[in-house]
Amino acid sequence: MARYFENSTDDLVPDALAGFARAHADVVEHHADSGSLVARHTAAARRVGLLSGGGSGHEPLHAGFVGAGMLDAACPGRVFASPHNRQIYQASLAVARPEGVLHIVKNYTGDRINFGIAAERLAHQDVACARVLVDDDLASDSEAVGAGRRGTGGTLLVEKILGGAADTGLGLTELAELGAAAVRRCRTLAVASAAHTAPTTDEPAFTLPAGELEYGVGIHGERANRTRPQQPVAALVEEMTDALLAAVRPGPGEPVLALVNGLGAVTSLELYGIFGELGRVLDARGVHLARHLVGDYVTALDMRGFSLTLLVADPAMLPFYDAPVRTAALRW
Amino acid sequence: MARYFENSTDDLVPDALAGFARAHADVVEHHADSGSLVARHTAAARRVGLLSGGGSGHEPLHAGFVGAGMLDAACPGRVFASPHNRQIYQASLAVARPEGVLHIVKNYTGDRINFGIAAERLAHQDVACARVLVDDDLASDSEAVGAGRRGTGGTLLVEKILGGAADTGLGLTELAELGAAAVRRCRTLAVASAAHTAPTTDEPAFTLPAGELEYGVGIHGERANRTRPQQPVAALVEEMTDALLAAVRPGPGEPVLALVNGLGAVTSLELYGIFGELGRVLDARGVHLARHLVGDYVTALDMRGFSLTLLVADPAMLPFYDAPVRTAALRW
Amino acid sequence: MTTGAFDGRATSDWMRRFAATAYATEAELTALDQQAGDGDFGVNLTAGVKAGERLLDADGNPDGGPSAPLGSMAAAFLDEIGGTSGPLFGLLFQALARTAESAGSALTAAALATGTEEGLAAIRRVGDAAPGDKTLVDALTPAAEALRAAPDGTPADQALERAAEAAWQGVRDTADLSARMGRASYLGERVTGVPDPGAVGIALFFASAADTVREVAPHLR
Amino acid sequence: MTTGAFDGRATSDWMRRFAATAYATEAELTALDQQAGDGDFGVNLTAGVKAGERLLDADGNPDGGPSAPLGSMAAAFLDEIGGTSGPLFGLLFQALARTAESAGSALTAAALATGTEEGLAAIRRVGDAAPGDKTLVDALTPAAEALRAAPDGTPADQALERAAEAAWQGVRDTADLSARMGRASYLGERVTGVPDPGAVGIALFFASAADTVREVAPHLR
Ligand SMILES: Nc1ncnc2c1ncn2[C@@H]1O[C@H](COP(=O)(O)OP(=O)(O)O)[C@@H](O)[C@H]1O
Ligand SMILES: Nc1ncnc2c1ncn2[C@@H]1O[C@H](COP(=O)(O)OP(=O)(O)O)[C@@H](O)[C@H]1O
Ligand SMILES: [Mg+2]
Ligand SMILES: [Mg+2]
Ligand SMILES: [Mg+2]
Ligand SMILES: [Mg+2]
Repeated sequence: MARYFENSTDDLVPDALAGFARAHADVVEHHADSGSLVARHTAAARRVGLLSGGGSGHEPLHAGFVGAGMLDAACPGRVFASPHNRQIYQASLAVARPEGVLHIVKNYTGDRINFGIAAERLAHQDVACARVLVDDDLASDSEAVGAGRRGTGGTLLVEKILGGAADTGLGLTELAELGAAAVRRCRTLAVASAAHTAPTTDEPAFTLPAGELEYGVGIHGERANRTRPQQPVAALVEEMTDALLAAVRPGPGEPVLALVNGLGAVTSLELYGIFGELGRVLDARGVHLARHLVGDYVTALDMRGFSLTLLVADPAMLPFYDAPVRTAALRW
Repeated sequence: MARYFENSTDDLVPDALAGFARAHADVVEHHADSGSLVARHTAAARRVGLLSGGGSGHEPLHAGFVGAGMLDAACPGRVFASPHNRQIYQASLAVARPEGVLHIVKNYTGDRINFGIAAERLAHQDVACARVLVDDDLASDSEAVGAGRRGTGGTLLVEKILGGAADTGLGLTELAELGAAAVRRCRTLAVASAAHTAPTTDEPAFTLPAGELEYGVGIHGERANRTRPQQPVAALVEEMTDALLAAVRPGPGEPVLALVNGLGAVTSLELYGIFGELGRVLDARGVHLARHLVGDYVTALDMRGFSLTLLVADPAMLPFYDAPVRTAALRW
Repeated sequence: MTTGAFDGRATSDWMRRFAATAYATEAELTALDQQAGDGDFGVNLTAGVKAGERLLDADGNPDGGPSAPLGSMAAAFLDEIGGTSGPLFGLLFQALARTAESAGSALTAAALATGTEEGLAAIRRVGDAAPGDKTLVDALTPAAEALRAAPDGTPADQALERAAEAAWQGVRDTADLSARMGRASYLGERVTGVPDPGAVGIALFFASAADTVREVAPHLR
Repeated sequence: MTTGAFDGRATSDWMRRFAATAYATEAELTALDQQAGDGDFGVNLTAGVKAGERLLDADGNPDGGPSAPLGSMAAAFLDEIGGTSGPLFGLLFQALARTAESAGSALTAAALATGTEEGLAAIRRVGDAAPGDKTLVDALTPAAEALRAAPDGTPADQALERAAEAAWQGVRDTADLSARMGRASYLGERVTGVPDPGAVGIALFFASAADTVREVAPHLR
């Protein structure tokens, strides 16, 4: 408690949850038993409940995306730690629909295990459950990483598309397939120029030599697999964008959704400058930038960095993305 | 260019403006001549154009609040420096309505002079112009400060109320009086646990000993008039709230609008925890918390701090605040 | 009650004996997880069995059949215990509880085989570990195979004794492996030579059943 | 043309002479602002007069009356120059241009008095400085008073000469003051003894007019 404004390190998340629930009482309800946030309004046409969750520290993900048109519930764990399987299990029971519940899970061992156990328990109760595993991080796309690509910024786009789709009454299998297809068409790359402040030590989680950049960070303040000199943002964004394009390979005229995402402490000035560069590169490559978001959506506490996400939408996805949404952090 | 993602220090603001204009082309138009952002849609009933502006580095203020139901134009200066009077003059001509234009000005010498000169030039062109001077900062409320209280977080609330009021067709004098009344009923107090990164040096603008807090900061990274030990957030928020209540003195049952505002690098977890504490204190004092906003709205680049604003609404103000708004950073 | 099968009382005793074993070996388990993980396996396991005992006490009807005590352990481990191993043990207990329920008033060797196989399947679905990844799967897989291999009519306690032996062999084999899953995987070759603590926990579980029959419930022989 | 009043050519020459004076004193002005401010007053002033000269050149009709050259200077200082003093000087020029426009083909002493008063009023509205705050207001206020005090029919050049003298006295007085407004205010007592650079700029402006008549436009006498 020096850099952090909190009552104690242990209180940081529960106090935030309580405050969030009060601030957005029109949109979400705080289920104290499971420590989850549940949407107050959801489309009657939904046949499947949508649930996500994960460690805290990534706000507004996921609690900020609970509400009409998006998630039915979010289960926040402690900072950077998976929620308990019981949280997930209880919240799933609360939001399951006739065709069950879909779990949107970022690919981390702890999350996979706890969501997996919750799914086993739901099966035990004859509640149908399927999973969309989000593993969009390009930097961890390597044979050396046994756990597979991490789940990062793309989660937001996947959640929005699934929310729009669920509102049209799609079934569990269809939604799971749609989510998997969206993930396959989506990659994210992140960089940082300064670490987040570790809540336990109140110190930067790592120190970067002046003028250096972490290239390929995750959202838990972990270092990237390489450090390299900072460069003008035009060149940096061009390189990142080209790497993402090589991975998602949009076909001619295919609509691309882009997310320019702040990891916490980067300024709005920088994010919009980055978006400008991204737009220029996509224009130059003849890529159709169909939709975009610029802001802090999937953060790593107060890390000073940003991520770029590209998702190549198929014809069905765009209307789902465009469908109305009313959550704490996203509304249109 | 080490901590900052930019092409050069000089490019930071213009690049951000261009990116912002592209990102929000449905809401704003970039007037390159004056370097200002002008709303694409505004109520036909408006008889007065609303314009604000000031140094950059406070995003989303003001550009993020340009659009239907709020500002007609925003003039951003360089980082922490007033816009040029010509910017303000030209943008004022662009958005002036039959009854002229209202300038919403944060109280800083540079801003006062440049807005004042623009007003003189408008008078020269027979364009009616009035000013609402926002000086809501409680920390600078002292005889020793010749320049008077600074304009800070309350600006957002004043702009929203004036936007709603302008849409009902209020005249220039009525709006100026309404704005002045809103300012009188509004105070803000800000604290920081770490400085912003100065764009010119790429170093923290100042260093705070571990465990220390700046009590009473502004939004330009200036230090507060006192440094003191950090404390549990419940006690800190209670003290700040009581100081604000003593200044704005809500009458029994009077509706209070609250803004819990991040200065840049503070996490969403902390802001919601702070909001929870604020709610508890107001409840305990029998104050009617009628509306609230929690988020980064009036920032100081990547300063690690927050501000609390209380505004005691009179019966007319609440509907103006509630009126629909559609801007980059605020929409309902 | 089928001869040689576990009734409710025996199952309950099995669970309590497992708890006692966990307390007795906590320090050793901790030491193993300190070498191969983050050192909390001993705490996680004892916290789980303690919560399980509380639920067993609260249940209070030892003659209610073998499913209830297993269900108490499942609820305790699934609901109360964090970390990786807690809920995974819970899945094993949950599968055994379910089989016990279909089995009726007594758990046969065949039902134990089915329950263990289903628990193993759930653990593998959830944790994605294969045999050879140096996890508790390396003890549970041979245990399930041993149970299945028992000839029709083998008394449950004998089947469990063989399962425990097979599990201990699995534990010994994990010492030669480097970890691919879980926290130990970050340490790579550095954990070779250390057996996996979660696997030890599994072996202790089956061994406690054998002890139960020998010392606590000789009437079942 | 009223005898003793400034026509377009004389006004244009006044502006060019002010520009020449600014160039000649830039280093001194810079030094003053370095002691009492941030050191950019010299640059700001010369940048303003340079932009003004460009507009005067572009206008190219020196016989168009006295308002146009003042308007050129107003546009240059208001539109091109940042900082505090640039636009404040622009306001003075804008007020003088407006009075010149109503005055018609020639600026009388009375019209100069009105224009200067209006410029001063605008500067005070905008900058909120009062006499004694150690700003250019301390030179402009006595200058305006001297212009107004000139008896009816005083030739413009004589009136301006007295204005310049009064302004210089104002400049000398600022040296005794500590600053309350502008950047110098942060330095408090530390700037006592240093005259205010903006005030010097105002005195130079009026002095250039007197020079104009004496050297450049003797036909106006
Ligand atoms: N993916 C997995 N599948 C099955 N068992 C696993 C897996 N990962 C770890 N384990 C088991 O969990 C044990 C460690 O448990 P514990 O210390 O409670 O968890 P944590 O690693 O969260 O601290 C390991 O010894 C191993 O047997
Ligand atoms: N509030 C004010 N009103 C009138 N004149 C002022 C005011 N503040 C400063 N000045 C004048 O501006 C001069 C400094 O001008 P300049 O160096 O261009 O501005 P800056 O302070 O922005 O660097 C001062 O010498 C003073 O005469
Ligand atoms: Mg462990
Ligand atoms: Mg652990
Ligand atoms: Mg200066
Ligand atoms: Mg300056």
